[in-house]
Amino acid sequence: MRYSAYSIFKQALSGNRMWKPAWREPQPKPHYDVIIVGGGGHGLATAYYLAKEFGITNVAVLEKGYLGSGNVGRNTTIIRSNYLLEGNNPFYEFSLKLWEGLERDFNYNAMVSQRGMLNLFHSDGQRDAYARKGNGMRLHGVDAELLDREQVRRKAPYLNFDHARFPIMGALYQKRAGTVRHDAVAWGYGRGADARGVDLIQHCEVTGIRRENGLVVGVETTRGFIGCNKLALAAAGNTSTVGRMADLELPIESHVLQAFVSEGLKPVVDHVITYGAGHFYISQSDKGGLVFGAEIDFYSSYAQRGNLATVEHTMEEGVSLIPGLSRAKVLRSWGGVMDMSMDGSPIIDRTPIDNLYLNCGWCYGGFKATPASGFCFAHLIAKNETHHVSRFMRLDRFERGYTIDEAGRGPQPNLH
Amino acid sequence: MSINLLHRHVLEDHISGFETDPNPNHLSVIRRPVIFSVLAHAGQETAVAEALWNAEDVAPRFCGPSEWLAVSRTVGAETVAGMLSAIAGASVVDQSDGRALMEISGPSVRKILGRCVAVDLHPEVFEQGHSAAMLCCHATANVARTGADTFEIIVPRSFAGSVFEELMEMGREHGLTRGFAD
Amino acid sequence: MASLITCPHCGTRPKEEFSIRGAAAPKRPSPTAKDEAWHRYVYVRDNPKGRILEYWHHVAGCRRFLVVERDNLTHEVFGVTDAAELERAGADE
Amino acid sequence: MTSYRLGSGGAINRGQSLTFTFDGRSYKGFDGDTLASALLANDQMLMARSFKYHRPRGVVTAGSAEPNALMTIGSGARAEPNARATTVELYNGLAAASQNRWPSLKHDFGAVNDLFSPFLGAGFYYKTFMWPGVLWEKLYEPLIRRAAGLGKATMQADPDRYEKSWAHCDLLVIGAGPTGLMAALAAGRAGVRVILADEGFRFGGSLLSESAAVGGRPAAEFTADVVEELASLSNVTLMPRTTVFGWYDDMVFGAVERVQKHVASPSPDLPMERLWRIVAKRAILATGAEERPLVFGGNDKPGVMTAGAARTYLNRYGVAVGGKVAVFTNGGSGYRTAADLLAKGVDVTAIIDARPQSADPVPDGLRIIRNGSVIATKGRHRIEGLIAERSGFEEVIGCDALAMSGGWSPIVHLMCQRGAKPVWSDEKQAFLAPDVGGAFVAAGAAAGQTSLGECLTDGAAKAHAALEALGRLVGSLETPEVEGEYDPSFAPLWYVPGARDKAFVDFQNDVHVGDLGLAQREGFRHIEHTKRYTTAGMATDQGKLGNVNTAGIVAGMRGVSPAEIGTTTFRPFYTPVSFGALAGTARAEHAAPVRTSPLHGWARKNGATFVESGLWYRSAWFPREGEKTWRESVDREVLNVRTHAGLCDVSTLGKIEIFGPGAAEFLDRIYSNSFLKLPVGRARYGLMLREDGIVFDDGTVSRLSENQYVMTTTTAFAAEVLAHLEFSAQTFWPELDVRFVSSTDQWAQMSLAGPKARIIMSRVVQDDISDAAFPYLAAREVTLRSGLKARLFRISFSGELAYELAVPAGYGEAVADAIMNAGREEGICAYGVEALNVLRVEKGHVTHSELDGRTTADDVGFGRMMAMQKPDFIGKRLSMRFGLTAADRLQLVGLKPVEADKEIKAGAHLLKDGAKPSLANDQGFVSSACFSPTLGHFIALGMLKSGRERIGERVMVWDGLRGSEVLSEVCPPVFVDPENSKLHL
Repeated sequence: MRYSAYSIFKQALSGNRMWKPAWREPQPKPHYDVIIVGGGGHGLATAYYLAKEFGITNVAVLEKGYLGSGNVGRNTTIIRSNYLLEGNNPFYEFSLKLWEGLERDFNYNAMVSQRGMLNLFHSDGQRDAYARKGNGMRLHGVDAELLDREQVRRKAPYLNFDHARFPIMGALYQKRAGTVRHDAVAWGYGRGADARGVDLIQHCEVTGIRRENGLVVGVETTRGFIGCNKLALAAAGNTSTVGRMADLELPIESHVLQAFVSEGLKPVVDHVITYGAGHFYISQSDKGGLVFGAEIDFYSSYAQRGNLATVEHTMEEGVSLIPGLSRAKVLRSWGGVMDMSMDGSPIIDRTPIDNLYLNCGWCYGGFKATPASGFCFAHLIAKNETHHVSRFMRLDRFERGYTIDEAGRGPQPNLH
Repeated sequence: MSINLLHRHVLEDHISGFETDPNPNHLSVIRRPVIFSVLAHAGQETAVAEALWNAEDVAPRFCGPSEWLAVSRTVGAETVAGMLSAIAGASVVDQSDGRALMEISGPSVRKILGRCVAVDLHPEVFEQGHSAAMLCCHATANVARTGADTFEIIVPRSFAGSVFEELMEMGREHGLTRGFAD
Repeated sequence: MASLITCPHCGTRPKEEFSIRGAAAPKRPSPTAKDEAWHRYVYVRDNPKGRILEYWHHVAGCRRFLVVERDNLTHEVFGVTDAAELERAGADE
Repeated sequence: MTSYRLGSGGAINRGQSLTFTFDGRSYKGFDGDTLASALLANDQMLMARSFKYHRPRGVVTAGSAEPNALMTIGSGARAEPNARATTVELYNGLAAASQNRWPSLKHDFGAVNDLFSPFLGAGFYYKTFMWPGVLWEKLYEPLIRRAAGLGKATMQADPDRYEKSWAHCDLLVIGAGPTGLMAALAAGRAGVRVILADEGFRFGGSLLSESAAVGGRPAAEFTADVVEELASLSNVTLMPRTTVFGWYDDMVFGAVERVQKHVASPSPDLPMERLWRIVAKRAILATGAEERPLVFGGNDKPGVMTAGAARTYLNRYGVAVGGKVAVFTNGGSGYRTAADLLAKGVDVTAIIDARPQSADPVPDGLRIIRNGSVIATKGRHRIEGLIAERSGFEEVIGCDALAMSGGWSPIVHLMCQRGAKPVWSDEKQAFLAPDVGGAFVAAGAAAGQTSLGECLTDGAAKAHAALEALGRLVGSLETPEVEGEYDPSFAPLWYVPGARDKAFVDFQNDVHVGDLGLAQREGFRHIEHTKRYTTAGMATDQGKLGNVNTAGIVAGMRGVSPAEIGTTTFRPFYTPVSFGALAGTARAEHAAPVRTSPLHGWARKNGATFVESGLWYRSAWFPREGEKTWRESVDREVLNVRTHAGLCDVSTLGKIEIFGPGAAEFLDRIYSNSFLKLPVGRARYGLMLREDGIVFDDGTVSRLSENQYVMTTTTAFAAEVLAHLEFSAQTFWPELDVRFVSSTDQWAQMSLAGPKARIIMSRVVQDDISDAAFPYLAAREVTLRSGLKARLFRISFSGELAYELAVPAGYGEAVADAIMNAGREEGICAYGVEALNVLRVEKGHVTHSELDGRTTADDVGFGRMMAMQKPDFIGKRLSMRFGLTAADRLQLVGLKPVEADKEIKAGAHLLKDGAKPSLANDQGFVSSACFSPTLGHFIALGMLKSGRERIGERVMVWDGLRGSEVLSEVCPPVFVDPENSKLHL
């Protein structure tokens, strides 16, 4: 069923009673060409592109909860491509380009809003680091501007310019960065994949990976054994758990990142803003809630909830950056499980098992990567060859000494 | 060239000229305390601790399993240094200039400190004579209970201004006053 | 756990006093161990869901590294031990 | 304007009249009123507009679950948006304003949305606004954003103070209603440390609205007695106006105390709000139960509210919610409210009871319509009547308020914040608190108890259980008798069929039954999908009123039990908490502690401009009269150091004292270069790696005696290096006898650099510091001419003859003054970190601009320093990986512009001369750049692919970001004195 202004008009006249389900609720078939483990953003995007770009439609997405129940429905909705390193920059730019055409591509309004992002800097050293990043972006044709303090003030006059412990000196600005309505991304990809024949199977947890002669032949699930030719893992925070079923040794540690939303407020924050003297970042949703977060809680966790100290720290940074927030109220906090990798960058690669494919290590940056991750992963699965923009995201880069350490913090996952 | 060097307290600018008569809740800053780090070497922890606790004119403050601060307000640094270096198995570092020592006392002291430290200071939990390293006003401090309503707070010199200001801020409700004490 | 840790030296303390280093299960290999062992030590994490060992550094307290045994799903803490003591005990075995 | 205030009664102080305004109009209320009760008393039923359809709304509740009556309180920097009028304590001068309406609350243009509602059903926006693409950002999104939000954030700095505090107790009782009071009393009498917290400004909870007698006296009297006794117990802390908003791990509860929100002129010595972190051994949840609205057509009209709310306004505030009140109920609550209204002389037009029969006592003359339902309401800004339906017959009943009761839901929010889900009970027709272990238990209505007597008993019983677990049980508490109890039972009724208008589930977000149906039809069947698709439960009340109804209705649509549908996830905060309270004092200039150097005063005296450096403020440069730009000052300082001498504060460098027979071996394993043979009295530069072979930090180590060293670190990495040493000593090599402690704060450390440095230093130091007696890299204790002991190091960052002198911090200023005096004739100047940076770039010394966490020792030219013959050092093994030793890595080089007047900036990238700007042609970047006054042109350090092989090559320094291209020559990184002759003067 195609969505349009006309369809809304027509349906309204019949009391909105004729809308069709966004997706089927199929029983699992005994065998698929490809099984994707994980019905989050990346898994659904992978299925969508497998079907749409590579013509592989005999695909099942297995999700242990409901579709989009992981981080795609639990993030701060930011999209951007302001990365420093060659291993990341072209990949995220590819992703941003896909975002730009996504809604008409999958006929679902995910409210891609390119409202611009300000990465504030507060010292000469930070300015130099941002200049290096911005120049790297420009070399790849990505939009980047270096704003001085007054230019930042014109864009966001409510920031703390006059009484800051760490004064704002300027910002790296990416105009094409912005936000997307997160749930809609999962739903749009899911609906698009379903329409192309992909089986989206909810409440189906993978409990084992069956191998014969060194190859995967299928998965054991809470809904029985399902066979496949190729198995693709997109299990995010649960990557290690699923990977262990195939004896994978992974450079992943699961951590919890909290995020927050305020009560609905009339629009005040028109951009995505990151605080350079801390980890705070904020934007305002189209419903009016301020959506924000800061750093992870630092300990390994599979619990989707965080601790109060981190909550307080986030608010301290928020009020330090935007003094006018003080009297606004925070409505809700939540926590997502992050698959933190050992260099802060993701993995899209084959594994030691020939027909087992791996997509993980998104840390807390997975949402913006969703389209490119799905596209590149589908490319890898379909053609058995790496898409060029994800060519650095190899599993063996750690052993070989080619880590993609965007933050320069070394092999301690909670520092990335 | 003979030079007579003036010693300057880190809180000089924060306090001088602002002193008033002390209220019941009062923060006093000790001008020249003697403070040494005492480190016990492997296997000497118990012996060093014992020697410290038996030492005269010195109050030991617990930092960690093999580390203490030896504090004295009565004798000079050289006397303390001499005494401490006599302890077998210990290494000592003079930190008298590296730490600021404050004493906060009064009927509301626990309410005020509740806003500064996370540790339960109830007298049955944090007894008189007890000391520990803890976060106090966003800085690492050593806090000791030196009386029923009296606590000693030792903070690194560079943080002293911030901690002092925060303590005073947290004491506003209870009329906390401040001043130097020699 | 996420709120309070009972330090064997200092007593019960808030999370803010600690800096979390990471998994305590990987052990530094001998200088002559194979490359693979070094790679695994530095980069591979078992990352189980459930009971784990983790290094917590009591930076605002005794400055000791503590090994916290805890459940990373329920956040229940089973024990907190001084890392050096654990290391020495392990060496004695 | 009719007054709805009754002549007597209520827990208000009629002797104290208060004046307040709403939308600019002045009203009067009493001390003890909430804003909502005062507005109701003044016939102001219309209080707000809903979010999506802008429908007129009044209050639905009398408490913190209120979805409708949100207002902005105060103005200017003190304006607080989205305050619930039902919980705002009235004070003199309070100014409230309605929200989300234009031009006025009565005439709101946005209400046109209601007409278009068939097109604006759940999720409509996902299906449209896609064509043409360009219009989304230009037209559609701005339109949507204009409709966003309710209140307006002030966006001015908050003039008030905030505080945080910790509290510790044996038992925390959350909620001071009948259950909580009894629990606190039982525990208080036993002598344990009790905290009793309640979100309201007066303790008593439902007892304050109670018409039944307790313990033989009016409920209010009983309450006052209990509160008085509790207040007299020193082991009990009473915390009114305190909302426990979150339950965190290890029995830590987050709570916010509204210290001065109710005060007309706040005291500057008190915070506006105070955040509490309460550490409790045990806790009792005594938060009561929420009355459920009935879901019927037109159930959102102003004047339609829960029966309990109507009763609270009546009994607690002495306000009749209408002159003619109708009641629609599925249980005893409606009867109780009707009886209380009648007793106070308020006309009750009818009780429409959804049940075919009940045993509830019927007040004389009251009309009961059994088996009836309400299918529509009349009126616009206030209900004027309703259409009741029974067995197919309809009847219009006039009323100006409608009290509804759909049963009760225990308030279990806090207990479900840590993963446990509430449990459906068929018997209670409600979701009950899960079992979360014995330390935290629900009691009273929160535990599904329904009568007042049961709540009183349960409160005491749960406290006894807690006391027993604490080992502090003494005696038992007698529970008082309740006279005039009502039957609190109810029959399930999730949705009233036959609705003529929208039947709302989520009032604020305008989610009605039709939306829930649409979500089911479209496949958004999981309750989380339903929520996210329809936005039910996502408003500021987080579904406190609506979520259970949503579950019940969806269950009905699907023909399953609500148990199967379950609830969405409960998460903090129970009610919204201000950013200000959570941030506390850490804001503005106090966002982080300030660390001050012992030479701060000296620098200030010498006119320094300061710059933040981590938590420190460091002196950046020392402008002199006539100098117009920072560059002029810095150039002068650099040249002065190169030609005469300068004094710089380096106290912020980390300093670590290291002791023990194992120290030498320890340092040898920590650093990549060799340390075993460092002689006593000497310093050595050292490079620390991370275990992955990347450079971690650099610094110096000086051996002061056989088993005593002092290490310096960079300012930025001081804390991390100390932690790294501790980690290594404690977990890798506990067998080494080495001890260390930071002495950063003990020393004022200053660098005296320049050709005149020795002459000047010798005027201050007694010891012989001739080159022979104190050569380059000498390090030892010296005595100043004043007799003060100090440490002297002959180390240099600038490349000049230089000393670092460390003196006890308290003497820092005096010694620095003395050095300046001693050097006056030699032309000494003070110099700051900017000049220091220029000096080090000229000398090719690296900092964390080059050591950015991705560089190896070899990358920056220290490959040969690595003592690979050592059996072990941190980072040795992984530094040998292929990728870390590849020939095409970025290597440290110097860069100078071919045209001498061109400027190079850090952050520019390096391209081969003539190559097109592209990522493929990227050859590296400029890590540090500055104007070199010594050389008279800009110089830079850069990281260039295979850079060391490319000395003499020309590269393009490409700075597209700032629009410059500077052709530059690759040169060795040392620009000044490459043969180090000045170091050994």
